[in-house]
Amino acid sequence: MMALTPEFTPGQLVSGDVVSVSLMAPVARFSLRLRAADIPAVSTAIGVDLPTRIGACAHHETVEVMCLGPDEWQIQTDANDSVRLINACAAIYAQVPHSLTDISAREVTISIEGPGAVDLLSIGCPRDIDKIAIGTGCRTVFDGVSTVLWRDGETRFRLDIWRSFAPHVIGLIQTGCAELAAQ
Amino acid sequence: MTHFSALSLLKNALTGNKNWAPQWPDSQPKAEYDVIIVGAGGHGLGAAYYLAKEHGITNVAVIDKGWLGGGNTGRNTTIIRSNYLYDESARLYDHALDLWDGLSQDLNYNVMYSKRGVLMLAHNVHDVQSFKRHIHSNRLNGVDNRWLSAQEAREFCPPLDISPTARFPVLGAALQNRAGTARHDAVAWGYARAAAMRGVDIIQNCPVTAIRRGPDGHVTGVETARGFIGAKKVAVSAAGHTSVVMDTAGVRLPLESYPLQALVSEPVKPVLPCVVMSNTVHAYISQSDKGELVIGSGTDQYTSYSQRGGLPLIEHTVAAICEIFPIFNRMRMLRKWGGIVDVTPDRSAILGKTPVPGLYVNCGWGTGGFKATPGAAHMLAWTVAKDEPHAINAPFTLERFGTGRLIDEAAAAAVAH
Amino acid sequence: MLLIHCPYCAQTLPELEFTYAGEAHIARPDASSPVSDEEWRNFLFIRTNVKGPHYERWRHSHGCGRFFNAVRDTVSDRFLITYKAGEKRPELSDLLEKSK
Amino acid sequence: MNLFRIPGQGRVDPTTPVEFTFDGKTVSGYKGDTITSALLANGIHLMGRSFKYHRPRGAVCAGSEEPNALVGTRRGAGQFEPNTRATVQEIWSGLEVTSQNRYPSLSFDIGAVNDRAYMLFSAGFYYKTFMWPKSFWDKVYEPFIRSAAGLGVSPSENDPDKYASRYLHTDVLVIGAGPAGLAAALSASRAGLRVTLVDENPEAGGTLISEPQTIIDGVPAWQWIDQTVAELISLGVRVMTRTTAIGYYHQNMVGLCEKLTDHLSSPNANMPRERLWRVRARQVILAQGALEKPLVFDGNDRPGVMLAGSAQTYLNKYGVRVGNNAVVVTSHDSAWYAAFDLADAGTKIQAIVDTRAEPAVELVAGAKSRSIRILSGYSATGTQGRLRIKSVRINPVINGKVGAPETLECDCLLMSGGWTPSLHLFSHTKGALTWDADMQTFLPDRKTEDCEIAGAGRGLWGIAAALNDGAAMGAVAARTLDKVATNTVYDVTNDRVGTGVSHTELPTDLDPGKARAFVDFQNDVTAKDLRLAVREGMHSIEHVKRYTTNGMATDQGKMSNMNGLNIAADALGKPQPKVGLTTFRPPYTPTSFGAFVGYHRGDHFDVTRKTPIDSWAEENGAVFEPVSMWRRARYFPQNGEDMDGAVSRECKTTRSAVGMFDASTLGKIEIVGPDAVEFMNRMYTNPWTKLAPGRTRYGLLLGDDGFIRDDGVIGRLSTDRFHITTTTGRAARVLNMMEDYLQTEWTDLKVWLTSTTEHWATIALNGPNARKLLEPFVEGQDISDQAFPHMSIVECTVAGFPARLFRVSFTGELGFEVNVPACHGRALWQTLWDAGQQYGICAYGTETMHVLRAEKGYIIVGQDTDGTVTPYDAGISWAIGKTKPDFVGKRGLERPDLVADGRKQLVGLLTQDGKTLLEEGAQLVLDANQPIPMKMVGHVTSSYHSDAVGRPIAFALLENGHNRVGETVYIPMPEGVISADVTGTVFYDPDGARLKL
Repeated sequence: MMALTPEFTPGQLVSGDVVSVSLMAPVARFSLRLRAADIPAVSTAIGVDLPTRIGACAHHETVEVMCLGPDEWQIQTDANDSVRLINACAAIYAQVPHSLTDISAREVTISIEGPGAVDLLSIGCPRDIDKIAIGTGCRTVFDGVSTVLWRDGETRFRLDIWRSFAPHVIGLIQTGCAELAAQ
Repeated sequence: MTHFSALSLLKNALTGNKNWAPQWPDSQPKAEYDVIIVGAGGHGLGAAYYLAKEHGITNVAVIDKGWLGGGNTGRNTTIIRSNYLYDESARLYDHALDLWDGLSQDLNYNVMYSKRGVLMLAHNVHDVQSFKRHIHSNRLNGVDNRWLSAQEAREFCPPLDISPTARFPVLGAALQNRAGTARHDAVAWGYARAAAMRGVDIIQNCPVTAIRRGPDGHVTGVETARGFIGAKKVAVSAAGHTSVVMDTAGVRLPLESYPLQALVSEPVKPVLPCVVMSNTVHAYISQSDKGELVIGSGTDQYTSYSQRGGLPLIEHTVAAICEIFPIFNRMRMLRKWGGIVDVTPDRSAILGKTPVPGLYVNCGWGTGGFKATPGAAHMLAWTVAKDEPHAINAPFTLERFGTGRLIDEAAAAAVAH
Repeated sequence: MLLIHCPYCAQTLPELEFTYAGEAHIARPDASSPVSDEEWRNFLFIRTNVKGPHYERWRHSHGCGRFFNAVRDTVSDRFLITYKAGEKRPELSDLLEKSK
Repeated sequence: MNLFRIPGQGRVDPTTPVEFTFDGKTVSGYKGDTITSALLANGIHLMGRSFKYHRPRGAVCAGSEEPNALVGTRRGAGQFEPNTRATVQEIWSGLEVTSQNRYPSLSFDIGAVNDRAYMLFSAGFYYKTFMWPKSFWDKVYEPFIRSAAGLGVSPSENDPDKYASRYLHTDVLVIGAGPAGLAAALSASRAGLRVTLVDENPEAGGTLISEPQTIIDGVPAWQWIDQTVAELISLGVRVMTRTTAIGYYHQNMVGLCEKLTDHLSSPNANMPRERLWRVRARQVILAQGALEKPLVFDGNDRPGVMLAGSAQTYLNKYGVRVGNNAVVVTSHDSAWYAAFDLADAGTKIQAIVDTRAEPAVELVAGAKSRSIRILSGYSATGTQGRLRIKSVRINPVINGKVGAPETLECDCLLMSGGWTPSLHLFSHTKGALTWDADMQTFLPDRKTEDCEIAGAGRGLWGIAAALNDGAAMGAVAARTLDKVATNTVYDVTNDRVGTGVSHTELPTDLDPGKARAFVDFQNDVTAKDLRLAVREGMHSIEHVKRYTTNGMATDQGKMSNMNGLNIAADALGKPQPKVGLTTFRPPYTPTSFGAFVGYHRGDHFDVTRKTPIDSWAEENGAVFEPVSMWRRARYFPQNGEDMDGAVSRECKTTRSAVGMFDASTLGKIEIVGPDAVEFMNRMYTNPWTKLAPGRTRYGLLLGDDGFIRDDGVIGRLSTDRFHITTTTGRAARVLNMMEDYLQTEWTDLKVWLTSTTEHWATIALNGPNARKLLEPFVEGQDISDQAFPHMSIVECTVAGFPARLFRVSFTGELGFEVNVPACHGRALWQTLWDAGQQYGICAYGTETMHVLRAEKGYIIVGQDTDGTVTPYDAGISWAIGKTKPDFVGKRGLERPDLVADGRKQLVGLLTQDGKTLLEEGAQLVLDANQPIPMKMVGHVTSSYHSDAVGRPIAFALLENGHNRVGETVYIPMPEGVISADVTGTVFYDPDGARLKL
């Protein structure tokens, strides 16, 4: 167990049998924007079929994609894979105009695991967590802060938080963990 | 009607309070009036009173869809102040303040105008700059308003938390001593009684469904649930519902109606000596003469006439209050309610003539309507009687939204009412 | 707190994810050709402020980020319909028929 | 020693005695007792004083609707709360309880003099007096009125407890765990739905707990409760006790307040005291039962006078007899059963006084079998006893005539005026009510939300009716949610269904004008107050309520509204529905502020955004200031400097050597796409087409009203890619505004916007040494003035980090802004800081930034402009692309008043004595000798001492300012008038030579 550092040093923040929270290592992260008609072309280029249902995710090797909006995807991948991604998109830009923007450093990500995970999220997230299928996610709000929530399992989640909001959100999460432990 | 006094109170007490007369009769509509005022709130009833008292126009009816004083007059947090930035606003609200002082005697009805002072908290450098701008402008306009250091603010209001480590530290405050509160219902009742004494008809539970105009376009009267009522002049003073009524006369307004919530705590012994406002954290609080903490909230984000309002806003408002007054954290909320406020693009009222001859409008007071009551009523009466605005309300035209000559208190200072 | 159906996400979600964006179907006059002061005033400021079904805009700001349109009864605060930006203005009569 | 406790009866735990203090005296009770039940067990009825007349009062009921028995409760430092309902607060060892609104003591209270002068304090008396002499109002009357305010005293210390909140989504929310609620939850959960069942009491059961004789499907009531709750839990139902549904909001959102620790003697420190639940339910079932009505007669408020049903609850739930010697006065059957239970428990029932001429045969039989005297067709007309009832005065009423009085000795009086459905939450939904003439009460009618009302809440009396209706409503909810549900029918024996009649004041032979027949106990509103209000023209129930304060006490009219309505209707000669009921407002019962505050206290009241370099600033002694949600380093004081000292040093160092500034809070937006330049042309006032990749330009953003919204330097990275910067406070609003135009007005444009504010950390280097410092770290770009002139942008590497490098200056010095991914921000800062030492580097904050930019005449949007300033006013009309067909704000700028003369325009000001520093916000006049109100012509927007200029400098918005340069304006301050010369806005290096080093 460790305190959250200003540098967001990865590691476990809360451990317990009810719920554990860890700050995850950084990944390469991009915002991809394009028109519906161009989805196939870009999918081919980056080697992942872009999901079209908002909240749906797709994976291929190190690449992970979530559809955030009708023309918006969040792509994350291994840091050494990002060059390939950038070049692949650059190569087709002339024919298939789109926007690929590096946002790797914009968010930090925490993982939330354990039987108490859903209760923990319910202290700040107004969505019905039960309605978020495993393997999908959504951009939603946590205590007024925009976040991207990934559901990796029944009781496993990831939460992407804009860097400057992270201390607030994570602080609240830690308060919630203490509360859950006390019950 | 009995003149109110300690003596009459005593006399009636000895006779078992059996001989009190109605404070106003439930009037039935006549066929025609010189002036019909739509909306029996403080503004409308007050306008009727001043029409009768100062302009000798007594063939007047005030018509309301519900019970008099049942709109924002009876739903607000009763804050009264006049320390506005722009000359136009300062004059209008300060005129109201002059009338507040002495209103009880004028109406022979104790409206309990309490000059307990309104403290407006500055939480950051921008607030300080903005409040200083207000204070200097007010000083040169002859409007009472002065700067207090955080320490002085705390001395004036002991429960205030001024710890510099607070998320929103108090850097200082603007204080208007003359400002304060009044008993909102009594304002409506006092004006109603005083107007009725001068022959004004007060017609309740009678919704106005349309404004009628003659071939020359001039107003001829209003359609109501009880049929057509003729009038030479019609003044609409229906707050949140004004758009709907004016639309029937073909006048479209730059107005949106938002839900505004307010709440009170359980009553406690006196603890908060003044009114405290913080626009930065959106909290407005005073303690009523009954002991309840009266707390004003912000408006919900969407337009609505539902008078419901959401829980998140209440949560934020109470959090803001407890941020400034941590000792209130274990107090309990007794009651929360919703009103409908009519808001203009520049957060200033529209008070004057309309493109329709014989039709006058008083609206757009947003969250500032109560404090303006005597002033707005006085100016509306003048404008209706003379068919031209008084110098004080002349700037508050409908035209300004076309020319761009706005009176933008909000934009100028980010100061809510 | 309202429940709002986002026509893009095809889900009904809490108001906290959304931002109200004012009356709908007020097109911005093309200022490259002459526009009268009154037209511009109407575009900037004049609103129906209707008591009843109100055509209005929302943004799913903490979700898909899209602006969309809605018809909401301002007396009950109930939504009659939400629809994507650019879709044609649904007839009120049809909506009231459906909501029955 | 619990004299009035019946061993073996009730649900308290006799093996666990609990001691607490009441006004300092130790009182003993058992685990499971409330303050009231424990006091009553010790024979104590006097628990409080009323609001206006300070009359002695005891508990009138046993639930959260209690108006009288309000006390202060204290756990420890900061853990005190006033006005706690003694009837619901459970006791625990060490609880400190104090009575309220009395001085010096509860049994002797000076305030009680008001009670003698009660005729003066009639409804609305204060509106009629305290007006003369006028001057007395402020100094004498008002302070006097205010000092009389309130019941308990406010807490005076900060609250150390924690509060929490959660969102909860459920298929069916059942509110109230009495027979109807339990049955409803059972049907719904058996149908396979997610069900939540809440009740404000510590345990489920509701009425069943007070009706232990009931047999349900062959099982005794208490046992049935236990097995039902067990089944619900096994079915996955979330059963929440000590949880009050406080408000019913839009689309089936219900707020709950769960009390977690107020009943514990030593709660876990991490356990919140209360938790607010925001529940979203697909279906809501309101099973809140009914509330008993008092009877209205002279002296119906003395300690010892209590609702019959509540006395029955004290007996069966707590094993407490509320007295030895009781008289029952009732208009409803239910009180008879209470009398029977008490009689069977050993209380002497002097008489059952029923207002009805012919009570039901089986009741009469029941009374006879217990040899209880029956007085039917009687009225109660008075009571005696100062601190506790001693006797009651009753009279026969024969066809309207009140006969000769008789006095009955007693130590308690049990009354019942019948029952009123609890419709509070239903009325939060604005659901319509309908008047039931037979039952003389309002019942739920048209619904506005997806809810059902079950049991007594819709006027169904008796256990069987409640159970079966609950089961049916649970099934209805289930079917609405497409589940198959069966209608359970319960077999109930020993059910005690009753009927009754409703009254206004009971008839009396005394002068009704003198009767003290209370309707609202806490606010001391009597029947004659209500009639007086009507007499004075208060014809709407809302007027009556507000004029008399009936129903405005902390029970929110639960005790008083129906009696008040009946009396007002009678006075008006109108039927009740024509008079109407006042709306019930949330919360259902008074709810702690803390529960609403939840986590949002202290650091968590609001987000504090920090930059990647914030930690360095903190370690290096920065003084911070809040700017919108961010905290920014304002200045970096060294060895005891004050702000002026630090700012002066930071300014000097930056102008003479080099300064570094954390500009990471600037908003940043990436604009990408083939139509990026067209979008820029439409959005900003400036022309962008000719801006070459690799170059930057100052961008000005207006609203369509023509007023300035935002500005910032914008770089073109490639033909199709722009890097926009915005002001700190407006980043989100600007992006929202751009998305709005893009998504709804210019859908044809192929361009996309991405916020990169938090991706980049931005370090500004300014000063003659800036290049020397930076050069060695830059790879992939020659940053000489020739290769990388002012207003350039390039993507390169700085100190090994991928970077976007701007050549730009907000200080007038040679300047660079290095953007690197936020995760490298602090590392780069440290690198530059270390390397900068040899060049005499300093870190500077926002205050120095303000001074430096002001010396150069650069404006700050939001300080030198407010929402009413145009580019012309601000003197930056050069930023407008005059030839563009359209851009946001173009038409707005042409509106008559925006092109009129006499607008306020931005100018510089120099005080004529060269020493005086103007105050920001100070007002300008042309004639300092004019009387007040003065004609003001503008105000000071920015003002600083400038070492570079050698005197104070200022900006002002001045009427016709641009034409007044060279003239003198005056600033009348309280200390005296200051005169200043109107100048241009550039005070330093006007030809910008220093930028071009």
